[in-house]
Amino acid sequence: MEGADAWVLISTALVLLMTPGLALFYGGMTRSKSVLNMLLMNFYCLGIVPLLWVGFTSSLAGNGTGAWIGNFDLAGLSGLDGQGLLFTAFFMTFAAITPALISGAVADRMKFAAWAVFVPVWSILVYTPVTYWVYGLDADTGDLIGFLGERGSLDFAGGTAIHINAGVAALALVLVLGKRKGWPKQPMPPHNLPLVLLGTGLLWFGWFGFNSGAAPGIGGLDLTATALMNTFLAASAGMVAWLVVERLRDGHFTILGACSGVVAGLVAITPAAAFVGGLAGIAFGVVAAICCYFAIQLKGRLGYDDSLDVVGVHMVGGIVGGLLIGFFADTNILGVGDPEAFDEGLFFGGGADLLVEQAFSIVFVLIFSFVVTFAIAKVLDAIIGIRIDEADELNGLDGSEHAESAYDFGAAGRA
Amino acid sequence: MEGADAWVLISTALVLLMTPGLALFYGGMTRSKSVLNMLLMNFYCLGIVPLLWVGFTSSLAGNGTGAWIGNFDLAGLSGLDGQGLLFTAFFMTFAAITPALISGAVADRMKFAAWAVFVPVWSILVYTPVTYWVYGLDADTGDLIGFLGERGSLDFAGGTAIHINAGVAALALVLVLGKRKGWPKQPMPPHNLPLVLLGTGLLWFGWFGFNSGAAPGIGGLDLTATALMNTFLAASAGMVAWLVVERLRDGHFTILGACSGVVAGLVAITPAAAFVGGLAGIAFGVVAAICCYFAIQLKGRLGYDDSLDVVGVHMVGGIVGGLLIGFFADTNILGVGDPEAFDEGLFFGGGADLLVEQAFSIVFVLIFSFVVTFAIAKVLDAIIGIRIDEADELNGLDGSEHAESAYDFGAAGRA
Amino acid sequence: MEGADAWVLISTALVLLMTPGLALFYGGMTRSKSVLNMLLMNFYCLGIVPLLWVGFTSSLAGNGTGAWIGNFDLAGLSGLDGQGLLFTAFFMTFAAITPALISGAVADRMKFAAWAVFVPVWSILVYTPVTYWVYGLDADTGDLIGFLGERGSLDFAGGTAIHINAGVAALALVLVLGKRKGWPKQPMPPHNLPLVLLGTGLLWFGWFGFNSGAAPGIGGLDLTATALMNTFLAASAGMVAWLVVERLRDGHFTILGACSGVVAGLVAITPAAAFVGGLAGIAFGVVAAICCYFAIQLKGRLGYDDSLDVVGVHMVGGIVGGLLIGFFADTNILGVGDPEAFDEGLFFGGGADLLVEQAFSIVFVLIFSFVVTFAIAKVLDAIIGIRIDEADELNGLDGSEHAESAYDFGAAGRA
Amino acid sequence: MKLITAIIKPFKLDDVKEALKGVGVQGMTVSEVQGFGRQAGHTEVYRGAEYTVEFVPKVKIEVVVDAPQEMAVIDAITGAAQTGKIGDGKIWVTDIGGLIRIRTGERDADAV
Amino acid sequence: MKLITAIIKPFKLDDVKEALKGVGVQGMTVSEVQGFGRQAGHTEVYRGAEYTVEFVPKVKIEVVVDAPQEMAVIDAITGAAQTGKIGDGKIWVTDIGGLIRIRTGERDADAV
Amino acid sequence: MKLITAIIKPFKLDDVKEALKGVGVQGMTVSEVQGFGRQAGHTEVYRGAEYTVEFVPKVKIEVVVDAPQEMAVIDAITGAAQTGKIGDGKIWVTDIGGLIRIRTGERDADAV
Ligand SMILES: Nc1ncnc2c1ncn2[C@@H]1O[C@H](COP(=O)(O)OP(=O)(O)O)[C@@H](O)[C@H]1O
Ligand SMILES: Nc1ncnc2c1ncn2[C@@H]1O[C@H](COP(=O)(O)OP(=O)(O)O)[C@@H](O)[C@H]1O
Ligand SMILES: Nc1ncnc2c1ncn2[C@@H]1O[C@H](COP(=O)(O)OP(=O)(O)O)[C@@H](O)[C@H]1O
Repeated sequence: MEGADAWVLISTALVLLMTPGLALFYGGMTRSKSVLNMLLMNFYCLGIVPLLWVGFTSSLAGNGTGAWIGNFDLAGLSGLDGQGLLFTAFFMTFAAITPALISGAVADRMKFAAWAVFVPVWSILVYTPVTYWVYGLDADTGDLIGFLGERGSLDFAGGTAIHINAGVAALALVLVLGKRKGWPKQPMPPHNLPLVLLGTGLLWFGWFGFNSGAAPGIGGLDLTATALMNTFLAASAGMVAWLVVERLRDGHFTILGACSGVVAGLVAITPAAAFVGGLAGIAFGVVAAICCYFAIQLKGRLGYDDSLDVVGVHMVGGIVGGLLIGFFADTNILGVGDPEAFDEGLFFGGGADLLVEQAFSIVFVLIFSFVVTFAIAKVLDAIIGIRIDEADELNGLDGSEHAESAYDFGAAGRA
Repeated sequence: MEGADAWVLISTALVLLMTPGLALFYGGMTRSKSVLNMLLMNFYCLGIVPLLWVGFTSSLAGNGTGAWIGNFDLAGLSGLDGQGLLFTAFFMTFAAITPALISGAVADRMKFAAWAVFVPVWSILVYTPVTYWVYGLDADTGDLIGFLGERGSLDFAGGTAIHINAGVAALALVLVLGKRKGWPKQPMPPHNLPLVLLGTGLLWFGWFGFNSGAAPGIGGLDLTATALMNTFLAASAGMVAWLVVERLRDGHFTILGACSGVVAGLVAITPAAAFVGGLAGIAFGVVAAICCYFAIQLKGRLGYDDSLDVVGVHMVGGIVGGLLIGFFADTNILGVGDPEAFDEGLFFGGGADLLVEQAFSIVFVLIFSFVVTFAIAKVLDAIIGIRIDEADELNGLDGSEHAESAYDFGAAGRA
Repeated sequence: MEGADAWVLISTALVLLMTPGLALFYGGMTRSKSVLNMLLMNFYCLGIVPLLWVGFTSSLAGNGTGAWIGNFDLAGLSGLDGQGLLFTAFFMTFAAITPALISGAVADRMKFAAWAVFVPVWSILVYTPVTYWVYGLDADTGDLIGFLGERGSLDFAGGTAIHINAGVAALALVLVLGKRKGWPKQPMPPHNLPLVLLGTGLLWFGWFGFNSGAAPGIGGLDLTATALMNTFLAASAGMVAWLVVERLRDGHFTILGACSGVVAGLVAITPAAAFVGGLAGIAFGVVAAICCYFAIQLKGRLGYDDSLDVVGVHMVGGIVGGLLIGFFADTNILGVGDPEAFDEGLFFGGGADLLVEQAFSIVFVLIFSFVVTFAIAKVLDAIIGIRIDEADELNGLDGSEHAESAYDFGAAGRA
Repeated sequence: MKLITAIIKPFKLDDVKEALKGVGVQGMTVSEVQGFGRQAGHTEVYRGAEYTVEFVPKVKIEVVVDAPQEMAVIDAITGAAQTGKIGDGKIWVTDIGGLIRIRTGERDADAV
Repeated sequence: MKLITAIIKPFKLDDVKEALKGVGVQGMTVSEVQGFGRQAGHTEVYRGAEYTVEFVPKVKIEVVVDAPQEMAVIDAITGAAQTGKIGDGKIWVTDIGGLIRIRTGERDADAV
Repeated sequence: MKLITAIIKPFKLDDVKEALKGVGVQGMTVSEVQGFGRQAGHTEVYRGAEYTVEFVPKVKIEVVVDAPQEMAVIDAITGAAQTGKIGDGKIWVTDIGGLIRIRTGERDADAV
């Protein structure tokens, strides 16, 4: 077994842990009466999506002969060798966390039964084709054949395919779902910020696997180290930048701000981790943190209730990262060294071509994901209803949807 | 250093983390007045068991010349090379977590001093011989020589040796210990379900190391990937199956149900991880979740207070997994490919032999572990008493046994 | 990619996770009104220190031509190959956690703005030179050239450079900062002990990477397994020893005691992980736990408010470990085998030379770090003030410094 | 002086607080309580075991006012806390013998 | 009308609730409190530092009843909450000037 | 008998408890409450959104004493809880019709 295999194995475990990490990150931000609902919306994705993935979506999303969608040749794990099986497991964790990202936007008001249906449907109708467009490989040659990947836009670990895709889907879903009762008048502060910090720590930890797990097979240790360092620096710089911005604007350094900055930086570097080098990760973190901070302020003005800022952080952070590739992509970085490997960015003599291509793929995915998600939500709403009763919303979803209470600290037990 | 070595190293860390993970999984389920007691019962196992393990139980459990128990040749870490030392550390984490599994059954009422003695005694008298029977190797040839392993029953990562063993020991212990005051009339709901989710996430994460950490040396990347994929699928399928069953029976999807299903699936796949392939992991998860769900309902009827369902999940899940091997074992899976490697299961043309052998080893361990654990508990009870005072039980063990409080959220401090 | 590279990669992730782990470990021990402040003091170090590290402190701390400080040749990540980049990332996690260690001493009363400045200044003026003295390499030959390392004192993973350094800095800082209002009269018990257990679990998990991440390049699998086993045993033995001591002295086994013992053992084995073998790790754990237990009792008598016992655990544990090397260092351990590799300890025929050298380097760092930290604190206090207002301290720093509340469990929301 | 105690639904606290401000109340004391009454509790299920939770989260408000304000305060609370559904809660009034402002030692009406 | 306030041991809440139902009480309000009294608190130890916690967790029950029911309610509570050990708690009774059901505006006996 | 209720700043609880012991009080009941009054609340900011928290954490103390002790208790509380800054809290006194010790059934002065 190669060292590279060991790194993919552990990366699979690392990215798996990101979904519980995300659950805690989001769960800590909800109100205490609906935290279990948030945890289950996330955790459920680790249940249902893998079953689809080994069933057929992995095959459809990864391997084919055309530009638009893969085939069923690898369905049911058929015909895979050890590497193939390992990478199927590795990317299974990505498929699972992507719909989980959406959940933060619909906190505190979505019927769980509707979510239970939404996730597999969305995974099949949106995640699978978008992933193929970006990463689909020719079943024979192994070359990129999905139409976005083939045109030359770059997305290393899932900026467009995952963060933008989930972020804009979140927007579509909340537009159908509506606002939480009382929002934005009523304060709805996080109920457990230590959980948010814990979730952020687990996300950062896992993100090393997310962004560099696939690198050894492409560029060996050099590229893996590059991807890891980029990831690290973007997170650190994102944290510091957010802290500075909020201190200047709101007068305080906050733990929620630090965590948000880390996630914004990580989102932005995701598509770029193996295409930029040197200290570029810092630029990604700083720009993403600033843009996401201001993007979040928009929801109040535009009037959509993106409860935990999935749009503001994942969609916007993903767009920032995708576009910055158009400036910073550099074939001279450690681990690449082949000037033909990909187009270079504006700052490295590549002209605007890559930037245009990045913008094209981003816009394409924004539109596709928004439209299809909106349609799914509308259909679900018509058939089973996606919004819970007002009384249940006021009392909290944990009791009404799940017949559980998150916490019971009282000496009197249930009294 | 090989990639395989790196994977065993990290697997050691992964399985180590499972004990704190288990502590939180169990701790979140207790009442808030006894959570620290539960945490310490678990964590303590990571303190005391390793000292025994490097002292002599590792040697006794692993290496010998007879069918029943090993020798002291490797006691005190003597004579080990790098691989030997590494595997001693790896399996040390297994030795530590096994008695910790038992703790969930005795929540909220056992004297900590009695537990402090029980753990090393049980580890020596029960865990060590059972492990030798299943995994003991001939000191000269390196072949399986423990009598269960040698007869041909299969247990890859510890279904019989760990989960069934601990599960039935839990049953014996609670029969001696008695019920919690007020059980089952008084509701005793979990006090902190986000902790349960966190614990489950850490367990799942660590279980990848648990089930596939030893695979590279046996079947390289192929077998490792097989074991990892099986583990992943059993967990996912267990979650979904449990959610479906409880929705049908109780009307709700719950976070505790999702977590329970994950653990049930993981327990069941543990013995089978390197003996089954394809989509079999899904079958293990589904069957285990259904069986464990119904097994748990029995305790009310049979009247034993297995507080956090160690019997219902670990014993039953272990039995399910052990027996399913008799159906699904397949030497054609990725990473094996040698038709002589082990007996095949009923579904793969192997006849009923393996199934019988599995049942034999399960029953043997059930009886041995039950009897010896019961005897240990009785003796301990006679000498130092294993049950705390009624008043202390009502006030909670954290105060009376540990002189601590788990939480203090009040503005008035200790007021 | 080598297995060794995979292990360094994952070790980087492991040590990264230690900072959130430390944040939770400390955060659980503060009062609930200041937990976010504690979390942010820690987490912030993962933001700011990496930016300095890739900027220039990594270069200054690691590579040079003289005995006292490195040069700027590798500043800005220039000129690094894959291994160089990877190790820069790996050691970046060490640089980040070191000032974070200090934070526990100043809990509940330090201005965050002052901390925000203190961390980078301390990192540059104290951490960077001390690290160079211990680990600085000759830019040409790659030999140890920093004056402490070159003299022959041993510090494998950061006992002197990290734990003693941070521990004594904590002492200097609290002497300038003063005591918490009401200390020691007013009880200030931990507000969330499950968080402390979780933090300890994450620290232990990460510490495997901390102590053995750099070992493969030096002594391959053998030395890595040695370092891992030492780490494991010191933690286990530290836990058991602390539990025994507190049971004898205070009458109870406590979860805080178990966690403290683990950390004490881990601190003590840190400098020694690759220099001792066999069962020596147990000795380190036991001695460290006993010494730290009693050292903590001193603060009440000496009257300095080291709130979460950074001095008592990290400084004292580091000194214990550093000195024990003078007894236990052994060139015959698995993974070394070269009698010239380093001086042997008293118990292994090496005479007192090593012990003296260890003492020298410890005293040198104690004095340097204390003096410079004291000066930094005094200057900061004069310029911006390091202590918050009394009213803010009474109300808690989370509100006054960060405009956040850690928890909101109430049904009435913010009511 | 009168002590007016109200038990209300938690999500009505903000409205009641504003209504009380509206009638000139300058201070009040609030706590989280559990109520038992006509309003049904709910059922929880843990691993198949069903429990009935008979208590419902409520908020208790205590306001001390000068006697003549009693009716205005009661009306303000009733108006703001009413949803018309079972469980809206209760108000009761107690005579108190005196009120003191700790800060100044002022008494009764001056202390409000 | 009478407001009956009882401070009891937390684990007795269920029994007291049932006893109150038994004498026809249809509503009550419960909260978690800390009691100080003859019953000793306990000691906690953190890293060798010992603290005495003088407060003991208690549950407070408030029931408003029509005056004639007073004795029945007191007896029900006393009967159910008594363990005979120190710390069983107290009951006290206050006259209240009026009770209002927020939902309907009903008053006094009708509002119970 | 008198029920004396005091709302104080949380960090003053210890001092008040000692002061009450000092005047011979042998029991009291304490709870965490939120106060609204002249003392300003504070502002919280989450991702740039600012909220005003108008409630301030307070501690409520309830002491039942024999009528003659009323003034001593009030003075003890006032003395210990006073910081002179806004928000020190209130004390109010209610007549109670009777006190019972659950353990023994003792009444009134004997039950204290
Ligand atoms: N007799 C009572 N004494 C004290 N509190 C009561 C009493 N009856 C009801 N309550 C409180 O009022 C709340 C609402 O009462 P409930 O009977 O559910 O509805 P409603 O007030 O609409 O009739 C209860 O949850 C409880 O807190
Ligand atoms: N004078 C008092 N005023 C208010 N509450 C009291 C008073 N005395 C006791 N209590 C409450 O009653 C509880 C039980 O009192 P305690 O003296 O411990 O036992 P007992 O009631 O058996 O004499 C105390 O914890 C406290 O909550
Ligand atoms: N009218 C009132 N009724 C009940 N509680 C009150 C009333 N006024 C104030 N309080 C309580 O007293 C606390 C202190 O009151 P505040 O007006 O802030 O300061 P001060 O008592 O110094 O004038 C409040 O937080 C609240 O808990």
